[in-house]
Amino acid sequence: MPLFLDPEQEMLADTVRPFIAETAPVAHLRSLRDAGEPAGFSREVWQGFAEMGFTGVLVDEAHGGLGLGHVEAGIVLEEIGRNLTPSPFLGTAVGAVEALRQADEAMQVAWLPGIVRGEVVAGLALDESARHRPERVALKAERHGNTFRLSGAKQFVPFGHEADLLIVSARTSGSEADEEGVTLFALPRTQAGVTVSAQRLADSSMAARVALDGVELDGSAVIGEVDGGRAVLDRVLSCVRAGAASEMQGVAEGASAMTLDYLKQRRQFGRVIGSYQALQHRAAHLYSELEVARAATLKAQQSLDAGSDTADREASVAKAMAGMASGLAVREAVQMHGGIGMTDEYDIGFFMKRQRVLAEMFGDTDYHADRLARMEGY
Amino acid sequence: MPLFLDPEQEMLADTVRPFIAETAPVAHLRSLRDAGEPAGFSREVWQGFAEMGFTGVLVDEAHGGLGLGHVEAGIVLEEIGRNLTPSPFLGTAVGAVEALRQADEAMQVAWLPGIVRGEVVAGLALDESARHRPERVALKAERHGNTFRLSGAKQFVPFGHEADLLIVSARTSGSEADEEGVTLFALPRTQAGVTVSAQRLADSSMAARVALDGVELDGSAVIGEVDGGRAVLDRVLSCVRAGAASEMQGVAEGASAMTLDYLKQRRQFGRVIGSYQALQHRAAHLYSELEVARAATLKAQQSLDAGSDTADREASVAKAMAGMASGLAVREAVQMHGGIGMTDEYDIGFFMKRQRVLAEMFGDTDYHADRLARMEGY
Amino acid sequence: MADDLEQFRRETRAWLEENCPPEMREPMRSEKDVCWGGRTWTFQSEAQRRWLAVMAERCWTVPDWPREYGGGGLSPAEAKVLRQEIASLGCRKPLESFGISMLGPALLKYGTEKQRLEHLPKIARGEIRWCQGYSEPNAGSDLASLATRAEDRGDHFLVNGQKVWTSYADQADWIFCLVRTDAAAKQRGISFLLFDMETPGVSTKPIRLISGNSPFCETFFDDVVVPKDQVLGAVNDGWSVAKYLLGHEREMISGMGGRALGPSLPERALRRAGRDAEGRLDDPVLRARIALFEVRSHAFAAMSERFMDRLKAGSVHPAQASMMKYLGTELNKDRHELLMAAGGSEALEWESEASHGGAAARAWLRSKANSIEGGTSEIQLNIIAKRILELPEA
Amino acid sequence: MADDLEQFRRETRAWLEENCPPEMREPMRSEKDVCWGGRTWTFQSEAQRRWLAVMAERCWTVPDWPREYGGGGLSPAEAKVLRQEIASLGCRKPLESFGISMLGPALLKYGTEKQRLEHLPKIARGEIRWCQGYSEPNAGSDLASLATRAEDRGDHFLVNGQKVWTSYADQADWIFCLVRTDAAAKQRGISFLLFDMETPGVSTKPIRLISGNSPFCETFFDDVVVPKDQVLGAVNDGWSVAKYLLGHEREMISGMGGRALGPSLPERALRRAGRDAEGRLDDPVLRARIALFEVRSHAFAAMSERFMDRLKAGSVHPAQASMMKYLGTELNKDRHELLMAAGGSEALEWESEASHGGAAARAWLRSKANSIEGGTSEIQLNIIAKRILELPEA
Repeated sequence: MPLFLDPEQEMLADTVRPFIAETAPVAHLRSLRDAGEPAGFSREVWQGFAEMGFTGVLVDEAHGGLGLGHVEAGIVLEEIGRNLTPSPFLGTAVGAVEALRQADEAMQVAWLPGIVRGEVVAGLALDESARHRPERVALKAERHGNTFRLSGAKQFVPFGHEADLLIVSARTSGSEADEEGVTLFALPRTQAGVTVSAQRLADSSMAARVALDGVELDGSAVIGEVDGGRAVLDRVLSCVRAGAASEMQGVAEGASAMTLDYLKQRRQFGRVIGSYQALQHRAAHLYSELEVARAATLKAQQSLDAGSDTADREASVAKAMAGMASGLAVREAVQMHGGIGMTDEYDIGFFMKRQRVLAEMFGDTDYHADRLARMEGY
Repeated sequence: MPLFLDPEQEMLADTVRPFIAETAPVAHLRSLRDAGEPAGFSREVWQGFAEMGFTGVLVDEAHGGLGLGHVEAGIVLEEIGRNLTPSPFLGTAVGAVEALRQADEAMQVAWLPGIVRGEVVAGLALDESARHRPERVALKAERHGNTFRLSGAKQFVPFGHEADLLIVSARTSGSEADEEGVTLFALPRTQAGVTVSAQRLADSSMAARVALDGVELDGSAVIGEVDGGRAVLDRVLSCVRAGAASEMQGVAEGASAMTLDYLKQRRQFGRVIGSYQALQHRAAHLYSELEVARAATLKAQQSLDAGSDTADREASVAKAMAGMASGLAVREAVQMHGGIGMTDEYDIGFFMKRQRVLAEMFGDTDYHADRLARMEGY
Repeated sequence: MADDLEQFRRETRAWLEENCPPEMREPMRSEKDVCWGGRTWTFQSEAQRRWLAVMAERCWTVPDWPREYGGGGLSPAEAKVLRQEIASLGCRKPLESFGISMLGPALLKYGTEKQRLEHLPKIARGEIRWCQGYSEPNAGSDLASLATRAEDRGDHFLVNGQKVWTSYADQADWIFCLVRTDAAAKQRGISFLLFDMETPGVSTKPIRLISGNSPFCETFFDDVVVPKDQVLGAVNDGWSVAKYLLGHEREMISGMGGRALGPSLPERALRRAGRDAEGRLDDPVLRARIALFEVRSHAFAAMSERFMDRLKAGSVHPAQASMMKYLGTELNKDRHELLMAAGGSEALEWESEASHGGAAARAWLRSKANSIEGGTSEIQLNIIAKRILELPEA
Repeated sequence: MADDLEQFRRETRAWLEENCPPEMREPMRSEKDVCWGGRTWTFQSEAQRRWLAVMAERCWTVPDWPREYGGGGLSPAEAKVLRQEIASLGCRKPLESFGISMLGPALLKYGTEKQRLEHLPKIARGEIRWCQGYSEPNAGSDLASLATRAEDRGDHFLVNGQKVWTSYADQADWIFCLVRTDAAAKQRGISFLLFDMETPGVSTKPIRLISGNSPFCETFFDDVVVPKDQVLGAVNDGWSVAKYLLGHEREMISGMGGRALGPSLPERALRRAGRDAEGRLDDPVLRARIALFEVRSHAFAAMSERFMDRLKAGSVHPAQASMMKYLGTELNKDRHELLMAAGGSEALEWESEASHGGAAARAWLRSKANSIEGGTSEIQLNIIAKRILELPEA
């Protein structure tokens, strides 16, 4: 498969791009933010996404979705990023759907059509500390017959307070750092014993802390096999990492485009500042970095779609590389905008804030560089 | 003490600078290199250094030296660096002298006057692997009464094949990684059982591998206390690290000066290339980095002279910072020179080679950054 | 001499130990702990009030200014000892002040005796808080295209125009301000005025930043009357005063790159990330990045010490202030990037109590202005290239 | 279609397994293992000779050139499969050649049928080794100020002048060369000539580099007679050919940034530094720097794949070759810096047997030329800024 979008994918991009730019541009984020909207995103926009089929991009046609792949999901995420659209897309349409695809038919029927129709929002409850360490699972699920009692806490669950469904990693045997003994559950947020408290983040999105106090679920809530959740978890993580890389790519491209425009307009000392060679070289370097990140992300997504066993490593490479490139993009954007870029009135700061949140989500560059090193045995 | 050279130190610099520039400029290195001189340095130049008092800069006046400090030694080293003078100064006049200053009077009388007169060259035999790990000492010194039998090997001993005296760290008790149980010896190179093989390095200097096969020394060869060599070793290392930072500073300043000249002369696309803003910003950034490195090195040397207990940490900071700054300096120098900088005929490549050797010597930036982290408890 | 200094050190330490309230020896937690003084200042605590009072009485808010203007009259060596002792006891700065760090040196160099006697003692005691009016909407880094004009009306100037990025203009008592007194000349037609912010015609409007805070204002002048004896330096020579003062501003801002207030970066990172089995920070790549940063940070602290020492000795190239500004601000930005990385998702919180109202994220965003305010990093690099390295114009 | 490709993959793999000698599947240890071909080539081994012979016979030294010119005539998809299978078996390149990577594409685009038929098959079989004469002593990155002149003498040109940085000119059989055919015009007065290095008046002098090796020459032309049918493209339009070809050169050089020959950087580092108690590379800061580098290196490998795929599909912006060149060469320099750091003092050895005659240090120094030859990094950034980002001239 050549490493560029095929004609159908290009067509999808041509549809997605104007739709999101019109429905949920940066001004949409600003108005939600100014209104202090407690959801942190718009259900109406989400419904619009559903009508376009986006929410079901990864859902197979049998369950009402488009039956497409991670490359296509990445196309949507890139536009979400470019427009800074506050959206539970990554957690729901990529993370939760990917988890549910590993579940039995009953569970798929229970949840997927709702996601496709835009009625269900999902949150990934995988982290237990402020730093991404999903391989450590302490939240306990004690089994009594066909019942599991879940107790423990998760944090940094994007839009978890609004989620209808939580995908929760829990320990059914062994201890915190063990490879085996992890089970994934599909947990309705309204279940008794679930407490969710939302936190506003720097980018004005919302993330939740989730506390489970003896929450009871039966076996039908188990995704995949009991004690065999690690493989599902790893797959879900690879998918959302690649997805977050796409969203960061969009954020970076959006910030860069604004900055290039600014460089071509703003005059100082009698010249357009974009004519200064020092800025030109930095802009050219940044462009190159972003192209590299784009290739790495597309590579990971193609591999995820092809079921290649290099996909896991490639997703870490993509997340790490996109983190570096997009971090550079927003820092250069703010610096090159000068004073005006520091004002809340101007949009460029929003890009910096969203990039930071996405860079942290599902592991930052440091985490993934270390992970890559461990994978490669050093 | 203000953090700049005092008038006497400035005067010393004013003396050292023209002397070394005339006696041993870069052309001197080139001629030694072209001749394939097996010593790797000139005894004549060394004698000239002695006549100027440089070799005894750290030796107290009672033993015929100038009785000055590490700031002054750094002044000499900076000019050695600027002129790429191949010289055993760092190992002899800083490392060995500092070790001998911790020894008893008899040993001082035995070696210091010879160093002052330029008759004795010394080598530091502290490393046992290709990577600087002086805290690991496996070379064994077995005690029998007042006799020690030394067996083992050292490497990366600058000019060790020409050294009259080797300062050797050896293990008198405990095992390789133990803090205690290290003893420092003053070992005449001609002692039976010592085998020295010299290697030419990239900068055309020479470093030796030293093999000791049952070398016998009596107690008078012990520097400081038996099993108590760690403190002496640490002090010696701090001193040569700060010294190497000074030498790197000189290398970097020499390379930068050549490059600035080139930027002001070389024309391309109808303009002097130094007028291109991208190069100007890089040159300005480099200048700033070198100023930081200079301050860090001077700080360490002042502290070494004052006996401050922060000197050890500061020496690591200086070595690490000077390594970064001078590495940037030589890379920028070669790149900005373009094709001509790649030719052997032009001098700039020599600066890159010498910087690399000095950067490695007594621990590179990675080593010292890690050391700093451990010192500060993380 | 050295003995005198030792005695001074002992006395200083004893005095500080006796007079600095314990609360004023705790690390500052945020910008809110800074004492700025001025007519309308509300002290955050009795300790803060007392600490300023005793230091002002001893004239140690400005230890090296001459005694006749409210300064401590200390020698450079004594002033350094005082700084060291303050640092070693961890005493907070009794007074943060643009009057001290910026205007004061310019008044000492360019002020008339009357101006010095009027303004310096009030600055030293923290009675008058100053702000700086340089930048304008269309003159960011490019001060020569300044448009705020001051018309000569005989005994006074009539000032009209607008400033931006005026730090804390809404809380300041007086402003020092660049205005155009000759429309024909570029840099030669600028003058340096001092006036009360309560003068009729002066108004301010805070600018909300990406950090959510508003440390800067837009400041408007509408027929503001300024008596002529409130020009600092010669009319049309404000540029010289401004340049001199910018050097001091850069110094101050560059200071942020040094060892910052409160717990060190490694300490903060350890709190968040914990330790691995070998006791190392439990994120090996982050640890390495922090270690490499700390090398720079320690080295920059030495650089700052050296710069200050040479400044006092008068042996520093004036453009080195640009270097300090460049290095210090870039370092501070890097530091906040690492702090955010160390803090993980909790550092992203914006309003929660646990995050002290998003202190980490807001400080991180605030740091991005460091390399813009007081002349961008790009401007500083231009200055170094041209004035120190003597590289030619394009 | 996909099935055909799968069959092609199986057949290709089987053929390679049968025909590629085992020695030619070992990683190259140094530049000495490269096969350049040409009239005077001495094969390093029988395996090297045989591997070139079988690949040339199958026309797979140039798998995607048309069959009539000695190429394999493969589709882009098939050519990619062949590359993948070669990579997966670790087969060495049978032939390294500027004829293949640079001149060939230009001949295909600009050559007359006669020129193509004369030169391309010999390039494909490795019979003629080409070198490139672009740079001159006073025209490094600035080709427009080219001075080597070719006077029109009716049926031939008379060439006089000097080139520098001619790769392996002393070992090449033919040269492709930029000369000035119109002194008045700048870029418009340049022509692209092909001629035999044995033509009277051609001489070469190797340039010793800082690595101690001499891969480049100065090349002198003294009344060299070149028949007029040896111009590639139109007279005075050599600039177009050169630009087209530079794109291909950049591609080739950028390839060096990818996964290099032989053991990976982490493997080499492990050999030198060993492991700590937790099995990690026993130098935590170096390990982190390597890990961050490996992220870039893997990502760049994807970038290279993408670039090649888009190039074959004709959908790449021409200036993207500059980006590849910039990224690939900078990455390769970084890689060698890390290799030197990992190697410690042993990597500094210059002549010893243990260091294979200073292989590490010499390769490190050699890598520094990557960002200079074929257009400096600065030139590439200029091109990206102007042609892709459309930033204005100063």
